[in-house]
Amino acid sequence: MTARKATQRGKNLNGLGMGLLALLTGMGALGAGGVAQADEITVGQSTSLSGSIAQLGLTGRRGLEMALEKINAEGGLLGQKVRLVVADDGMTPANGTTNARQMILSDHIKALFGPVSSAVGAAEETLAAQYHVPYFLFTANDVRMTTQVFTPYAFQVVPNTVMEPRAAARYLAELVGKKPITLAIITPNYSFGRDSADSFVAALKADGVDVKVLTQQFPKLGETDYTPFIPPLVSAHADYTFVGQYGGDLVTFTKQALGFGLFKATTVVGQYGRQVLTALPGQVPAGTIGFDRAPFWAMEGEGIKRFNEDYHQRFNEWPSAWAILGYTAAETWAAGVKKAGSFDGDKVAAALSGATVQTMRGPITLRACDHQGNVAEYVGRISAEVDPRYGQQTYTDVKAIPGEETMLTCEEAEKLQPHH
Amino acid sequence: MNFASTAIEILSALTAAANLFIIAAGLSLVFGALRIINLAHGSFYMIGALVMASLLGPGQASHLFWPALILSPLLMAALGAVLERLLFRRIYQAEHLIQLLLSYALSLMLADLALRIWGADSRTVPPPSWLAGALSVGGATFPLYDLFVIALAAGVGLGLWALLRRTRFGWEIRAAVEDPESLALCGRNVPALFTAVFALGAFLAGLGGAAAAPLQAIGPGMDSAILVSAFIVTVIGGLGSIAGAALGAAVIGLFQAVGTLWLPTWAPAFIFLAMIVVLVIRPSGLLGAAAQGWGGEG
Amino acid sequence: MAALLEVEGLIKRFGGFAAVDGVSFAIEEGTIHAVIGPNGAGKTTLFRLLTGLHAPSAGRIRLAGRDIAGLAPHRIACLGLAQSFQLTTIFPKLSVREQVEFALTAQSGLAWRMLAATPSLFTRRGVRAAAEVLLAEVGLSEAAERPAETLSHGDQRALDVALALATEPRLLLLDEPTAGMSSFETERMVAMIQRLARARNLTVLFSEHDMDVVFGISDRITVLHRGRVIAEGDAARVQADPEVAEVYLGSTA
Amino acid sequence: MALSRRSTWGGALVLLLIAPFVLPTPWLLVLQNALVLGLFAVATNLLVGWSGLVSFGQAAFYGLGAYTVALAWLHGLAPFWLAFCAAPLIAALVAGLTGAIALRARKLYFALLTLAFSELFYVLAEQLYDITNGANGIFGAMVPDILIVPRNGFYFTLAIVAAALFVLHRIFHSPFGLALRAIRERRVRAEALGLDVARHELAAFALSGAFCGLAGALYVVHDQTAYPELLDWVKSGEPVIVAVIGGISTFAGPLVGALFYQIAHDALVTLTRDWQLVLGALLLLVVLFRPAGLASLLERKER
Repeated sequence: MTARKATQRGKNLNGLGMGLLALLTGMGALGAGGVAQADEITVGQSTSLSGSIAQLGLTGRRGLEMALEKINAEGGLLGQKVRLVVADDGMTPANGTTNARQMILSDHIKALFGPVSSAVGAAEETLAAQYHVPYFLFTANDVRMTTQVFTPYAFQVVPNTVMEPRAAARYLAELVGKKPITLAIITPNYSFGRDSADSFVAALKADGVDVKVLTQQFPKLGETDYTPFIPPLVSAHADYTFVGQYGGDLVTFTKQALGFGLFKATTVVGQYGRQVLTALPGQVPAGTIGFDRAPFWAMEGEGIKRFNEDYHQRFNEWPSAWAILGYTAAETWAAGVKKAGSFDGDKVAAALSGATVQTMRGPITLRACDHQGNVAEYVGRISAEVDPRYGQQTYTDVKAIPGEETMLTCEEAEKLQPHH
Repeated sequence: MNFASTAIEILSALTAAANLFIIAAGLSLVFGALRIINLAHGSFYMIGALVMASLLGPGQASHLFWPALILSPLLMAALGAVLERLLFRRIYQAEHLIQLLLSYALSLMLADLALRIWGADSRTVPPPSWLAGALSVGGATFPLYDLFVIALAAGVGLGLWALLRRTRFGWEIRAAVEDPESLALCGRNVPALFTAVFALGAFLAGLGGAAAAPLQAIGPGMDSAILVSAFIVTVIGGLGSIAGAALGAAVIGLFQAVGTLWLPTWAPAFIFLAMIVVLVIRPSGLLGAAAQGWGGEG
Repeated sequence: MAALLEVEGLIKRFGGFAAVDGVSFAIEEGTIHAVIGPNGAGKTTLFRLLTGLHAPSAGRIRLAGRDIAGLAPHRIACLGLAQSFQLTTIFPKLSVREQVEFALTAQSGLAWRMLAATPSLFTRRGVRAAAEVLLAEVGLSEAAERPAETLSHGDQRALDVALALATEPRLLLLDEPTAGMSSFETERMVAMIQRLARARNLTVLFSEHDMDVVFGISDRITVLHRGRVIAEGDAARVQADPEVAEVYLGSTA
Repeated sequence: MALSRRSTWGGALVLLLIAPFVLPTPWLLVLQNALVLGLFAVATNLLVGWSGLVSFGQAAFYGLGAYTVALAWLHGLAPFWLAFCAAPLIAALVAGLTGAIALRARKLYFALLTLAFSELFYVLAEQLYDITNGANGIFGAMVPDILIVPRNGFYFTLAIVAAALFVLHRIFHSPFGLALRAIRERRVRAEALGLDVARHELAAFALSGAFCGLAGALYVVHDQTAYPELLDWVKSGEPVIVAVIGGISTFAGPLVGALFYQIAHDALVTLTRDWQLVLGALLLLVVLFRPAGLASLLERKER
């Protein structure tokens, strides 16, 4: 080691030491702040607020906020005001768990509300259970979260990846009767997509439909060019084509499929929710079969109607399914707290397991075996005209398929759950 | 699969290739003349598409399609010129790593700014009404707009060829590609030339984005998705070669289509394998001359 | 005395153009041998062929009887041929000592030692002492700890020669060792080459533009023109050669 | 001088050792993550900064390390500790094989080849659905309970990172490290002096791969997940960026860059949605005005 070099490196390293010291002090100071006030408790939401699915996270957050505001306006929960802390997971599991840890350990959240992506959700669910924090899933809906990675702290108040395609299948089965049909399938290449397709086919068969799958395509999630996938679907000339894409992917797919005449060759079955129908104003061919987890315009009941008006007044747009589901997720947790008479995670989870809670959309039962809520899925046929009130197409002949009819049996679910 | 749908498959592969060519040509041109790998190229593409959507407005006024298709790339050219003057100009002499990171930093900032301005929603742009229809080929249909994109790419290719071979500007670009010093020696205004080339590159990226707008949902993430594809195309064809960009785009387009048909799951892997094989066998791409500096010894 | 280096019918073509076109010559051990010729005569290409940076299109190169044509540069270096380059090619950011020590060990396998600290290992193995000696020989002892990029041009060339010497070559190639030097630096460099050649019983092959240097120190001179040898011999003979006179008068008079 | 050097490292180590008693848990986890990134960055800099081989594919080996641990758990192939030890070895092996191909090209084309390999591995991780769970990634109790406790996880990470950095530091100052720096500065001359440059470069590539793989295995300790994005080019860019921010010409530069980057990131994302804008601006300022990195800034201040 030469003298000069040593001096240089020494200085560098001094820099490193000094920098570290400054960082540690800074972090200590930052960590000391942000402590919750005495008469207030916090709940957390880690979700996707940026990137291609941000719209789902953002509107879900609005629903959650509106529910908590209502609770606070009515005097809070057990005499305490509820504050929501939110963080962006950028759609990666790592960010999700980092966020969740931060919220649990520094914000001392009493409940965690789940993300858009199922991969993030599964990672967070494991973590929430480690810290005994109740975890509510209302957008990510992978059935694995109530089966393979089930924990007693997790509750799913959204139709899961088995229920949703089964509902669509039930609708289709009633439409075709016992006639044999042919089917083409395109779904994104990850567990959500593959599960949806499998469940859809299995449910059709279970309902006595003689179904023959002609072709199956698995583009990657977030694909921007579906054109290589569409001609095989067109030339298959299947009676029905099940599309597992959602959000922006479904918009892109639909635009490209329209150009290639797919909608003329087959009847498409897909998740045509509010976001997709507004991005494609009046462009989805009438008669296409759409399904939606919570279409505001189709849901019955005073509570939901009032919510729609409030939401519209406040944001000058109609609520997405995610907003409605976010609202009910918060209501579910609040009902659990009231029933338990405590914010304690173990007590709230125990109180909610097997309970029936009242929400604005009516009662939801969270059955004890897997904590899946018996929420309905809405299926219908896309209308010919844009509804002038809502600025989008709606469904005709819409049916709410009750959760009880589409859920896995407790036996099936428990067989998949981990055994401790 | 019957003949008609094979034809459709090939045509749609050509559409994808055509759009990729427009973008990759810009990337390649900038590399050829300026020796800069511009990682912000995808940002010009995305913003070009977003500007297109904004110009047509929420009412999706398709009669504004043609003016917007010209205006949007011009705005990108202006943005490119400004960025070249302010930033890129300072680092032509720097290490290549520094040049790469400058453009990467820029792409991060542009992505964030775009998110701020346009939000995270998906948007769509309708094609002009007379291109909205479809062509019938033996029972299968093919969108007319896709044919327009193929024609546009052919036009861009011819235009670039004419520009490079038949004009003084083109002669100077080629001189810059071959020997930048000699250009300065014979009294040309090299800085102005570089600004012009960079602006032209941004124009092509913007044009690619504007032309692709009616084909897909427009929103965040478009930039990095196209960047990787454009890169592969450029590298396979040979960095700095316009004809190479065309060849690379055709190769990738066909690879994607054939791969999707035969082994759909592995189509994305094929493309990277193709890139590795080409680089190992012909290190400077199919039609590329060995790049000075970047490829040579130092 | 036997020839240390024998070149026979060496040809290097680039496309259709032959930069080196059938060159043959031999260098006796312990002599100082110059290659001269006008610009474009093929000197640089010849040197690149000898050091393995180019593979010859045809012909043979024998170093101490062993054919080295087409071998990788580091293999040729290991066989005892070292080069100092026309454009100074030192390691600018390394200190003078570091690079001499590196050069001393580059072919020894010591460069594979990953966990030993350089200074102590080199002290133990005598590398450090060898570096001191070498630096003293080229007059750089004072500058040992400086990054090489801070040296004067003359010192950088001296360092370049030191790097070449560190590999203990049997044949040292110097590509225009005095190019760009002041007359004072040139004198110093010439003196150093002569001293080193004598002290180490070194064989030197060099190319040079400065005719005073060439005729001053060369035992033997080979004249290249357009890739061919047009004359060879000692200084007196080459100076008397009419073809050489024509080539040089035509280009430099 | 040697004493001052040692005392600075020692001081930094002491600060890190007391961190679990000073820092609230969330920040402890941030620091743990920063250490992992630091190791990843120094290991990448073994190529970029020491040897002048700009690789945009080191995430391939980082992700491979993470997947080794996660897959061993998912398929019950090996206990955690064995998988953890195997991760750097497997990464080194694969790095050796890909390096043998990538190193045939130089400079930009080398960078592009490494990038292509990284993307190829990314696609494989995403498409080998039955083995890797595809885009969902792997999550679950793949790490022993004892390491889940934040303080234990932190100390484990600190111990491994410190040991790895010690070894890397030895390598940096070894004849091998000197040879790599000589290669970076003038490859042709190093070869003319008789150095077998190609084999040294390959060794450097495998070595870098091993330490990247180790960092990837440590990432799993931190987050208990492995997913395809760990292997893609954006992830590959991260260690290069933090190394440049910190300074690639020194040993400690990438480490400083990583600590700065990770901590700034985690502090800023809670304050602003525009983290990308801030990072972009920072990177822009560094490349324009401080291409030698932030470490050089600290150094200058002290003069």
